Amino acid sequence: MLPKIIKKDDLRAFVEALLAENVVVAPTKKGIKYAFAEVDSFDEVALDYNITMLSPRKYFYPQNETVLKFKLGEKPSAEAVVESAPKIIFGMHPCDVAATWLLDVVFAEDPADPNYLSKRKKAVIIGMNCAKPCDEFSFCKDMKSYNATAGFDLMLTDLGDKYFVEVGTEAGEALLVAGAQASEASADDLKALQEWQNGKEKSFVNRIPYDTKFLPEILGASDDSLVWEAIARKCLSCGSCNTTCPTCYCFTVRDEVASNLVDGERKRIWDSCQLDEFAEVAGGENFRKARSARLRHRFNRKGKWLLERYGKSGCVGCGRCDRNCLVKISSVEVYTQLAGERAK
Amino acid sequence: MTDLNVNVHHLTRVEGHGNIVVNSKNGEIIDARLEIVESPRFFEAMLKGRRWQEVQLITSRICGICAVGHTCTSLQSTEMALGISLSEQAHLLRKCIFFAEQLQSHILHTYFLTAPDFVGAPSVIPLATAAPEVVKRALRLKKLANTICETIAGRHVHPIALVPGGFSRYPSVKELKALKETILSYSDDIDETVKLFATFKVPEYYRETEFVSLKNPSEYAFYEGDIYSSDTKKGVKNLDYKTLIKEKMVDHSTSKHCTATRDSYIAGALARFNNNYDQLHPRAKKAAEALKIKPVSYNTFMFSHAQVVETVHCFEEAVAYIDRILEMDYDVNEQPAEPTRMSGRGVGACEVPRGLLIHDYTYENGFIKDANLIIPTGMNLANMDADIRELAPKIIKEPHDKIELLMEMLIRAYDPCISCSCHLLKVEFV
Amino acid sequence: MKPKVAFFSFTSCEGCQLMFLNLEDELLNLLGAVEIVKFREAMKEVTSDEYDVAFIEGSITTHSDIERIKSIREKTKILVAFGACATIGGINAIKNFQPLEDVRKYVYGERWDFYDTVPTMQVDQVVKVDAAIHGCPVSKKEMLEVITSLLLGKTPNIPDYPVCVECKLAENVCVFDKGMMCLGPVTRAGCGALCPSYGNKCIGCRGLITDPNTNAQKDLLEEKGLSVAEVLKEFRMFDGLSEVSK
Amino acid sequence: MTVKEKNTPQAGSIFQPTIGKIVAAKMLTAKEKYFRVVLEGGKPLGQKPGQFVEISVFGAGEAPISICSSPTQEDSFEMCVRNVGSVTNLMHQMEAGATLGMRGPYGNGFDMEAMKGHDVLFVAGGLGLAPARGVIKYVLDKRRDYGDVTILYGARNPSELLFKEDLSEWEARPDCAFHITVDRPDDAWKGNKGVITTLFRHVKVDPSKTYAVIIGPPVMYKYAILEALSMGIPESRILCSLERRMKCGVGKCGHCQIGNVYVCKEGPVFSYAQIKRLREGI
Ligand SMILES: Cc1cc2nc3c(=O)[nH]c(=O)nc-3n(C[C@H](O)[C@H](O)[C@H](O)COP(=O)(O)OP(=O)(O)OC[C@H]3O[C@@H](n4cnc5c(N)ncnc54)[C@H](O)[C@@H]3O)c2cc1C
Ligand code: SF4
Ligand code: SF4
Ligand code: SF4
Repeated sequence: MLPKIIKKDDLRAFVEALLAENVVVAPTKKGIKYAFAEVDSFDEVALDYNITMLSPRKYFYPQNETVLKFKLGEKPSAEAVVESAPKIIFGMHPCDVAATWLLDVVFAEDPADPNYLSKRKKAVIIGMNCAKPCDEFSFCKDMKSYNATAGFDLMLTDLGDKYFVEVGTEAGEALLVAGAQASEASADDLKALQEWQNGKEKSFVNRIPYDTKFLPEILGASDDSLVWEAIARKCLSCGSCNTTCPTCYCFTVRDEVASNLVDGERKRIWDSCQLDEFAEVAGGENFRKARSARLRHRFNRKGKWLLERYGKSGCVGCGRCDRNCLVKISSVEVYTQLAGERAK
Repeated sequence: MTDLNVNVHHLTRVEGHGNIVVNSKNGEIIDARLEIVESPRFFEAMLKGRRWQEVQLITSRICGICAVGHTCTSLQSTEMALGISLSEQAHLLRKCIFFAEQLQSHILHTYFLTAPDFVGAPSVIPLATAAPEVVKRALRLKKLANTICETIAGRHVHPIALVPGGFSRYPSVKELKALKETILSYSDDIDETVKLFATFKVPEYYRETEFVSLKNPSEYAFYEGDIYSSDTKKGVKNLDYKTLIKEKMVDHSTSKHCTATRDSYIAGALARFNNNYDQLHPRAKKAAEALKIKPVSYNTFMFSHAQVVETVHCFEEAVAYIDRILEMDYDVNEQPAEPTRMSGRGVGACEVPRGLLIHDYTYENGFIKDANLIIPTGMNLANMDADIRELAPKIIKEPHDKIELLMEMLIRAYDPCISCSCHLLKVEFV
Repeated sequence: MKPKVAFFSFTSCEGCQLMFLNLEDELLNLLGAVEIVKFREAMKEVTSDEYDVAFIEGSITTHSDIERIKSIREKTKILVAFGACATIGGINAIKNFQPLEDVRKYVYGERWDFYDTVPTMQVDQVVKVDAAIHGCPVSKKEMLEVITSLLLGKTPNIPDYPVCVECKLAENVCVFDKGMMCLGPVTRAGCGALCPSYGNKCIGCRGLITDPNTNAQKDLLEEKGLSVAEVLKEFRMFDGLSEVSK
Repeated sequence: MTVKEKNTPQAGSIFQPTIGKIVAAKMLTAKEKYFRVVLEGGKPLGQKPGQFVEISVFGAGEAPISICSSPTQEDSFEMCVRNVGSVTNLMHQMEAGATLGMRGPYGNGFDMEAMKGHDVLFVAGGLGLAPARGVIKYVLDKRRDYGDVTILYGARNPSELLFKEDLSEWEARPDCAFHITVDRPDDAWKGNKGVITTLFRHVKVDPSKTYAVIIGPPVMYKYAILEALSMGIPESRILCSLERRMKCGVGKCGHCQIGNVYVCKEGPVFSYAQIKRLREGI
């Protein structure tokens, strides 16, 4: 599908046209940070946001989702709940697009999970390319997710007085046709995009001192590394690294019963492998009681296992884990140290 | 004539622990008093050495029913001591949440704690089946009050967003608009409440006494004003509260008694009603008419009727204040104002549901050096004792259980919150 | 037969009992499912002196408290510690860090010995506790979870992970990012991270999780500028009885 | 312009349980209870030996429970449940006639085809007998398909022995060898005493054609596998069934992950050759 151009001044009209008939979520200012939220007007959209606290995964895989409704009593009954509603997600950065792509694969693996997929399939993703890294925590260049190649319906790049629009799907194209004063991109526009891209390559730097394609190998050889013990002493096991990660998908399940003692709901709620109970089984056996084992699990999952299993990296380098870690445990440092140890 | 020993041990349907004792011999009352047996809590000692940002977190825990009142009074004291001045929006929101707390507490007291006495039920629980629509209405109104508190400060019991200098989070304009609509939708329940209490027969009783409350020239005072006595017809400033209010220890109580101009005084809804009647919202004045309560009312049993009048007033004022906030230049991202000094003394004085509350702090380098708290129930204790002594001889010929009931009703009327009165302060023996 | 439920209040602000009455939407259902036999703050009648479940609010702070809680334990099948005062001592334990005689003298002056007091204890330091509802005040949701669980005969689902988990799920701005301190990383969740959601710090009112990294937390607070004494004071606001406050 | 609804995935939530009815329930020991369950319409469960189901007790949650009957028994399936927490406690309060929710069968189960023609050595410790029983019953029902069958079973003390009728039957059968031990015998106990590895000395196997099936508490694996290895049984024919925390049973919740495998999907049955590669396997 051919790329298009939207003039800067027309973006407002485009978003307002989307707003007129759709639920639109977009980055908004929340205190001193940003969060994706449903917006009512273009003015609420924080176009120049760097990164949101949570990724938009919360729209496909909510923090706390009812998956079953049941009734107690003589003859208990239960019916699964699969809810979804169409949505436009505006302004997603390439790293979050990449993360969503991984989740798509995970939840589609047999048996497919309609709770995720139905919401995902009803969403249109309008991406927003970024010209510079969010902040000092980003390592998306290392994880090769700073450019989105697929996984979006539209992807906007800010070329100064206009947006270059890559069209990823027909659904995306349909929106453009109906709502925007979009024109065909010219050869000049393509050149401008190329220049913009060259600039972007320069402003993003690698922070990990080796190609991350070696990461699985390095992690595979690091089971007994002292790094795990060292970071374990600092780790609060607060789970913030997981709960803010755009690719984490572990959940726990809880039943809740209403005060009439008849109606109830089964909820799935985001969980974290850094929490004490995560791997505990009956009889008190805990397969990852030690914080070091929990951390090793997390880093392996992000850097090795998900890639091996799903063919997509479990880490997109958005830096949310490092940014939210109160005790400054840093993925970049861990990956660097592990390789350094091996070099010795 | 038989000797009488009424001993209501652990008075029910009041907050906290108290006993009523009435003993007579040969038809003569030899002893009549209210004993406070609540465990002492030592709040003043706990406050010593605490940092200015966390003082209100501790004082809120003096009383769950008046948590908003304690928090705000505490903040007033801290803010005065450290020279922090509130923005207008913070000021208006503080006042607004005060209305919600009065509403919450008055609904609880009138419907759950005193109404059962008027209809001859032991508690609200049998009423849930006997008069479900009344109980449901009470629950609805209580929930309304909680909703207001939740929107403004996170919750009612130990509010969160109330911090020195303003709010740690302001409700959004959207939330405020929705809140106003919610409040307005309960208007009928307010009318029904007035109608219900107008049907209750209040015992005849008269004993002249003094009424102490805040008084403010521009409004029916809850959040701020001078400390006013109906005897002197004068108000004193917060910092001078000791020129009006004296405290003393008594043997039968773990809580101190207060006096002002005479031996005892009344604080609370009845005092506010008597002192500030003119400033009530017109709808509240109409309610007073329906409830047959007029200033100055010397009938202690009328407390709950004064509370119903205030309920109407607070309902109307809450809406009016939200309107005022919505009309002004409102900034949801406003940050709390900062202290301008780190040492000093401040006295907060507010009308919490049960009456005048005073927090008196001295700060040194941002930490509390000295703290003094005077709690409304403590203020009413002397008057309760006086009322017991006044009423006992008049009803001595009644059957034992009637005496017990009337005595309990008398004390319950004050809506005593004994747990919070039992902190006690440094005693100055005069 | 409906289970007989009783409420008792010890040294506390009675806010937790009020939270029970604040279950406006659920109260009538609950009153239909249980028989409340004793609730001094709300009712005069006492219909039974044996209970299936006794909710205990407040800390144990006097000699007579100790006797009373023991006698309640004898009369009830299940005893639930209800709120921070009961589960961890809460605010009431602040006084334990000053000599009790000083505390009494400061507050009561010459008449100090008139007032009985013992160092504040949480309920399970005196009698066996079967279930705990955490928080100052308790959260409605958790109160319902415990009550419905007791009625259904199952173990209530009480989180044993830090407040940060719920705080992140709520997508709050971390108060550390605003230059404040927070006890969320070591405090038991279940409140929905209410305080950070309203812009304030977690003050630790729900007690510590089972396996907190308190050393890391102390280091963190010190690094943010608190002195060792102030770090301790943070923990002593609610968790005065725990190891970390020593 | 409204977003066109794109195709919705086929309905069929992974969380939808079917309803089963308990037709028999009895206590086996003080902590373990036996259940026989019939599905709605009497449908067979269609499981493979070694698979498990997610049992729902609405209001309490779900728990993965091994199927302890053989698929050759088609009208119903059986479970043996230890009372350890919410779900299992409420299950213990259920009697015949009660209904519960069920999802599954899940997991890979044992590859009974591959095992055909081989000798089988069963090593079951404690509650591990529950999953093992389904396999043992299957092998004994298809006795001619398999070679020599040896069963080793260990429990902590005599009062914790499960399925006593089955034990006597296996003991009596001429076509299988059966050895039993308890760690802490009581006065009436006449058999072997000591941990399960002490039974290995009674056993002779031909390692070239033997499968070892090992199921027990986490501590048992290490030692039992060592014994099997020292007998010369190849790593790929030492099969274990692992227990992990599970919240979904279908490879989504992440709890049972070891390395890049999900125990609920690729397991719970693994050969030692596979486990060896997974650091946290045993
Ligand atoms: C594949 C598999 C097969 C199993 N087969 C059987 C069986 O045949 N019979 C039997 O009695 N038990 C079996 N279990 C163990 C059983 O699943 C747990 O005992 C049960 O889930 C505990 O649930 P609960 O609600 O009763 O306990 P909870 O109240 O949830 O917790 C009690 C204890 O169980 C642990 N636990 C909680 N959830 C799980 C879980 N999903 N998996 C494992 N441990 C958990 C907790 O850490 C805690 O220590 C099996 C487990 C697995 C993974
Ligand atoms: S965010 Fe940091 S402290 Fe928290 S669990 Fe992750 S690594 Fe540990
Ligand atoms: S835990 Fe908190 S809210 Fe509950 S009674 Fe104690 S001080 Fe009051
Ligand atoms: S605000 Fe407190 S509870 Fe929330 S994430 Fe930060 S440290 Fe954790």
